[in-house]
Amino acid sequence: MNFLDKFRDPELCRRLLELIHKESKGVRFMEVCGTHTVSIFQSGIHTLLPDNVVHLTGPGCPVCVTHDREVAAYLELAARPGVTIATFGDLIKVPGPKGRNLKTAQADGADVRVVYSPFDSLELARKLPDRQVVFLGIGFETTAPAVAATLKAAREQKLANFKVLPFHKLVPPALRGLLSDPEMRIEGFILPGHVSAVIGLDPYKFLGDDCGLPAAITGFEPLDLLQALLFLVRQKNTGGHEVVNQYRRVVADAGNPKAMQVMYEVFEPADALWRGIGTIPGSGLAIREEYAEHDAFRALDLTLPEVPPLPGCRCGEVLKGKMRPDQCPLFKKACTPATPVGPCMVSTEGSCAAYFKYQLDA
Amino acid sequence: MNFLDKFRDPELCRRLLELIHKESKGVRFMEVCGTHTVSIFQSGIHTLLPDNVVHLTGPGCPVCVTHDREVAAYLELAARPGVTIATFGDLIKVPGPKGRNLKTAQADGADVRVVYSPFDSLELARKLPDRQVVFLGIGFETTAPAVAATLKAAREQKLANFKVLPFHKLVPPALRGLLSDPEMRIEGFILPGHVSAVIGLDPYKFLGDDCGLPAAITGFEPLDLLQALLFLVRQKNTGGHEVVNQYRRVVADAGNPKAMQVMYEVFEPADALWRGIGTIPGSGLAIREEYAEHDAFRALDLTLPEVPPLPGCRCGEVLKGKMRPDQCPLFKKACTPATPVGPCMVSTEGSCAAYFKYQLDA
Amino acid sequence: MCLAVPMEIEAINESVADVRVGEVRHQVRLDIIDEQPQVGDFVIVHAGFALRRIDREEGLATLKLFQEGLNLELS
Amino acid sequence: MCLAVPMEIEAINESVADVRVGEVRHQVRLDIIDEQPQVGDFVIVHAGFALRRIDREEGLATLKLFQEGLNLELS
Amino acid sequence: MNDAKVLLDYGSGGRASHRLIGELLLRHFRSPELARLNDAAVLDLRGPVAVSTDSFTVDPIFFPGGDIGSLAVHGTVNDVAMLGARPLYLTCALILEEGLPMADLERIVASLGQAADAAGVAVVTGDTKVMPRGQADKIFINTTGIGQIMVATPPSGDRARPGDAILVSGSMGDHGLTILSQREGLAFDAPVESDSACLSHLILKLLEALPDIHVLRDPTRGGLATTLNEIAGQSRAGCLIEESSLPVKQAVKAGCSFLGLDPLYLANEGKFICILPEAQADAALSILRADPLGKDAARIGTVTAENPGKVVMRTPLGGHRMLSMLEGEQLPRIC
Amino acid sequence: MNDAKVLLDYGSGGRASHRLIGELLLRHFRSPELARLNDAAVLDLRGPVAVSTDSFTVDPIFFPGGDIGSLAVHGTVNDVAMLGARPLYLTCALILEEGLPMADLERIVASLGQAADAAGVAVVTGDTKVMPRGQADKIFINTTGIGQIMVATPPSGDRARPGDAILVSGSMGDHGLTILSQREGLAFDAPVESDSACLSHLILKLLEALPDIHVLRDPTRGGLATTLNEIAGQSRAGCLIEESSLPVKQAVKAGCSFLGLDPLYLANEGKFICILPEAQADAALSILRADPLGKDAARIGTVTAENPGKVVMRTPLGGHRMLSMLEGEQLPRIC
Ligand code: SF4
Ligand code: SF4
Ligand SMILES: [Mg+2]
Ligand SMILES: [Mg+2]
Ligand SMILES: [Mg+2]
Ligand SMILES: [Mg+2]
Ligand SMILES: [Mg+2]
Ligand SMILES: [Mg+2]
Ligand SMILES: [Mg+2]
Ligand SMILES: [Mg+2]
Ligand SMILES: [Mg+2]
Ligand SMILES: [Mg+2]
Repeated sequence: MNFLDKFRDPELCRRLLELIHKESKGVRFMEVCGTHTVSIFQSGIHTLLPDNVVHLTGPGCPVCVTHDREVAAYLELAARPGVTIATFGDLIKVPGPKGRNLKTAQADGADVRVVYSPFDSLELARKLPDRQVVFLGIGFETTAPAVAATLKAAREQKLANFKVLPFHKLVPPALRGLLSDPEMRIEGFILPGHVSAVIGLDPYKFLGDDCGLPAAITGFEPLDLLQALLFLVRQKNTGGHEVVNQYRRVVADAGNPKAMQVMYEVFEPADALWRGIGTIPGSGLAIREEYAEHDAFRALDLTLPEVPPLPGCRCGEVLKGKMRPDQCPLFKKACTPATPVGPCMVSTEGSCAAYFKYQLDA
Repeated sequence: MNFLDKFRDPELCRRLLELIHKESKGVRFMEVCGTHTVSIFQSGIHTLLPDNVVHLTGPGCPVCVTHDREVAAYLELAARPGVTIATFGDLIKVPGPKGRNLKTAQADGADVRVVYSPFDSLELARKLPDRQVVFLGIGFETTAPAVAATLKAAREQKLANFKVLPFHKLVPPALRGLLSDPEMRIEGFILPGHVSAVIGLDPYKFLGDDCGLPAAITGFEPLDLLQALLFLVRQKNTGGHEVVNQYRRVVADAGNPKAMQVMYEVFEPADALWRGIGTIPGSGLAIREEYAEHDAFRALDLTLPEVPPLPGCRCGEVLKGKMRPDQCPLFKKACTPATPVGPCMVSTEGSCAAYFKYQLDA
Repeated sequence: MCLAVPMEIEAINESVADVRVGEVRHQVRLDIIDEQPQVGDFVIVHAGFALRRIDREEGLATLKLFQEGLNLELS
Repeated sequence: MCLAVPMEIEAINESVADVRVGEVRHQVRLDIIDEQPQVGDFVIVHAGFALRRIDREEGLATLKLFQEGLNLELS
Repeated sequence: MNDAKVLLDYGSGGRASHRLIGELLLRHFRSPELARLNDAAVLDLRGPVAVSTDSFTVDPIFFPGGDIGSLAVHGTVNDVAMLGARPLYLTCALILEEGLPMADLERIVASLGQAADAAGVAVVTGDTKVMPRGQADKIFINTTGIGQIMVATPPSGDRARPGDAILVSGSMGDHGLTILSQREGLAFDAPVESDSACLSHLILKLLEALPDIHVLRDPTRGGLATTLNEIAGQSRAGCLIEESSLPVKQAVKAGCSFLGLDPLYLANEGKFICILPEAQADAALSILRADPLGKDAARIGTVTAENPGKVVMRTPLGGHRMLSMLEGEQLPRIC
Repeated sequence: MNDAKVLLDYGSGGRASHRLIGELLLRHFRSPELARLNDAAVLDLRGPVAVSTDSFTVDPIFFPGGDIGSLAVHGTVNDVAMLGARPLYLTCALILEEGLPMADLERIVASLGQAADAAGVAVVTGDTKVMPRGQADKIFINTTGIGQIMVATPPSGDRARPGDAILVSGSMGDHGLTILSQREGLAFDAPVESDSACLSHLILKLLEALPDIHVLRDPTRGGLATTLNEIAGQSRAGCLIEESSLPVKQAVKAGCSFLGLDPLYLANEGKFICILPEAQADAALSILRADPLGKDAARIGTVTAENPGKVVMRTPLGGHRMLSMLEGEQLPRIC
């Protein structure tokens, strides 16, 4: 698929960068999605932008936004005899209270299995009929339909020992939440490409219409990102507030109705806790009554434990774009990828981890 | 307890050996008990006797007399998922059909635990409530009461997952069986000291009364053995057929009525299979109806599998005293402790193993 | 947020497709894709599920915008 | 056949006795012994059970038979 | 050996242990010193010597391109060679799990013996332990390698100097991705095999022509990124790497793409990093490329005075980022 | 180290591995060569060298008289010394089970470091792997020891000659019985501890005075009986042992009596067999007995031309029996 490689073409990128340098009169943009964060750091785009293009990383890493109370909940499950935890690799080192995580749980005897796909955990449930296999349902609208399809299959196959712990989060309500903060100083958004592949363009219309902010649904190659940045620069220059779809090869303006339908067949909207932000109404997904026997909360009699707040962590401000990671007093001191204080330091995609890992002068 | 050391006094032994050398006109004796076999070989008495005192080893090793069908039965149990085998170390290498034993079963995934006391296997049953813990009940009248006491405790403690596989054997019926063989050429018996501690002197009276053979219940120290041998030499010389108790410090003529009572409270006499000999009526112990739920046969739906006979093994003749181990054509060739063909090669006490292990010119 | 990669469909068996990226082959579920893909199509794959068919025409069109004098008006 | 060793009773708690051989200490069950032993008694132990109390007088008598001129007539 | 599976007795020190040594190990490790069966081996060594030890616990024990037996030779022999030494002797200590099929053990031991022969090293002493089922995983192999150092100043991780050229002998991540592709629950089909190979002859060829090589190191566990960070730290210098010059096979890139992994953190078992004065870089590259094991050799960067202790990557766009050391192992991820 | 338990990451080769090395291992193994953190260590050795390897998997890892850390030093250093060599260097490869308490690891590593110091050996290179829970048992340690041979003709198992005296440096079975007494489900109380000790200084003292010692060997796994059988086999000679002269502690005898075990098949970790010309036996015994580690040394027998390959025991009654090699390990028995 040669035409996809073109989106990495250094020559095209160079010419786009030239235009950005020539035209930018200053813009503060935020990329919502952690995969964009990593793309920007890995390609080194952040070191090639003019100083007046300020880059902020938003709440778009499902790991970073998983609340300590949610971590405490699955660590409690992991410690129960007879429970096997199935999870994406991303969650393995996320710290809960007292720095404990799935690694330390495993060292204490918990059975934790990393899976590539939620569907793989059904196989696990079949192979371990005497155990409760709990899949940790994290991720945004991109991931939730896959987990929903897995739950449907579990019900069809009568895999009663398969459970999901539903910690999915929804992006548009979170953006609304962020923008309700009066201190917010963002001037444009790079919108998540793959979330949008599911939900489409409509849910972001409020950014332009209500908040007067320009935004672009963007792909993950350097060319995609630079194209979107030039768009934001020009919008800022002209005072525009268009919301556009740059990633047309993957994202239909209408999204993916089938995925939405599967997702809402199994889940229903609910309030959700975001790490560093708090509760955002309607920003999560609960398991519907019909699937209650696969809901780890109901079937395993689990509630979210109360936990003390993480001392000194400024993740909330980082996620809201109010603070750069290296401005946090704990950054690189108490807080490192080995001893993460906040969730932003944990995932490869976390804003603080990306700064730590890729930023030369941080 | 210094006075017990006296029973090893080399000077006393030397004087007894002198008398045996002086008085013996030839006698063929058999020690029934494997522990006597080992004592004789370990102390080197067999190399110090006059040539006309011929030493034969009888069926007195519980391992050696465990039939291949019995071995096949517990190997079948060991291979069942959810079964833990608890056993004395003695049985670990006893070969069943195709040379398979508890070691190879373990290598194939069976859970096999060596215990020092049958009572220890109750602890095992408590610690493994989801498993069936099967104790392999081998041994003669010395061991059967201990296993019976363990079964009583299991019933009292309601340890439903504890089972016994009853392969105990009784000595007097076996001696009767041996003596019924017209080719039998034994002229006197060294009778087992610790079996006798339970059953006493009476059950052996038939040896003198019915068969005209002298016999001595004997201890396990060199002095005990030499004293008994001198007695047999003198009996032979005088045509006597007394049956005496040399081991009075441990054996009461009446035996141990308490042990007998516990044994028969739990077990009842039954026919038993003896390796190399076949079925001997009334020579075994079955678990009584009241303890059926702890009987591995009844509770785990087990029967003795049919097995092909061991090709070429002359154990039967060795056990009957008709053949010395080194007269078996397989001895030290196909049959070694590493690749035992017959049971006599397995236990440290087996006649063939003792010859292999201790006999310099064998 | 959502790592997803383009993979080419090589075969389809009910809800499962054989896909490849370069010479690496794997399986993906088709439960949530909105348009049934055909062999030879590229799909974007996330967590073992095909999320969407990749629209080659749209991709080429996006690229053409650059190549024709970097006219970067989007949509 | 039946390996059994003499051990000295050091303490008794219902059906269990603390025993020693040399300086090695262990526990044995008293379920099948016919005479309740006392602290200081020696018992013969098989498979974790005390089988019989050892009769010191009988033992000494047996030895005496030897020492008095090896008069070996038994009982 | 009669038994179909490894029994606990094989580790007892008794007859069964001796049979294992006599009937299996001595047959495949044809070494007169080993056959003397003493507590220790007597070796004749003169002058400075390089010694390295590693335990191999790879799972699966058989994989495309090799097995734990040959790997246990290559891994240790390579470490010895990295100090500019000719590997001569190997010790071999096996830890076996009860129940390991004898056929697997024999296959591994034969492979180890062949790899040792091919590498020109003699297995001179050994040890075998057998663990009860569930207390070890199939087989672990420890090898310790001993070699004679062939250059006056051995290459060392602390000798990278600003201005030095950084080369790699071939493509990155082949071994790591191969092992991942075999993992239960992750298995995917990729035309890639472990690069497990003995590098000592190539190292010696290189050192004969260019005795002033500053650093040689094989980027095994932790991959290129970790090893470069180690060198940067030991030498208190920076490494500037040109991303576009890194040799990575298409299949490795592809496999990494959908698991969210970076090939620069994947293990290699038949590749090395060579850091040497700039002026000798081209000569080194031609020697490397003339050898089948070095045919994909490339110059990937330069040692710098800036950013001491750090590894900086220049991206194809001309941007820069740090290539830092990971906390632990990479895990498949979805975000 | 912050963590209370060993995590898988410690074996990843990444930051966590480096922390383990820097914060724990280098602290306890104070060796400049190890601290260079190269692939291999550079050692300066001249002339013939003795090398031995062993993996230590003892369970329990802490026992009366020692632990797996000190044992891993003593076991290997002793094997090196048995060839008439002065042990100088040690490699150390750890295999850890995920979840091992860090406090246990630190205690073991400290003990290993102290034992190495006391033995005069430097830990020059190492390796650490971490296995998922249930794929290893707590900790396995491989050590490889290297020493300089101090005599013209090193002692060897094939040099026993008819007429030679057979000595042992002390009581038999202490280590084996101690380990047995700690076994779950078997535990008994015995005033006995492992004899685990470094024997090299005593060996060197002996060799200085009596350089023509024919055989030195430590009767570890399999015990005295197995080791004597090995020597008889290698030397094609017989061994005649006087049962009454064998030093065995009362507590070891007593513990063996009720389990049905023979102390001559139990492991020793601080004793050796010394076979030398009859004329030198008394001199050797006085040197041995003058040292605390040899205070119970005894002459136990003679090498014979008869019964080649066999070990024959003369019993206190004057009878004879063979002392043969067991098939596997001894098990507690009731008959
Ligand atoms: S550096 Fe650490 S403590 Fe500070 S905001 Fe980031 S994650 Fe929180
Ligand atoms: S030597 Fe072996 S085959 Fe012959 S009788 Fe004895 S056990 Fe049976
Ligand atoms: Mg040794
Ligand atoms: Mg190494
Ligand atoms: Mg290596
Ligand atoms: Mg060894
Ligand atoms: Mg395993
Ligand atoms: Mg290396
Ligand atoms: Mg060794
Ligand atoms: Mg050793
Ligand atoms: Mg290593
Ligand atoms: Mg364990």
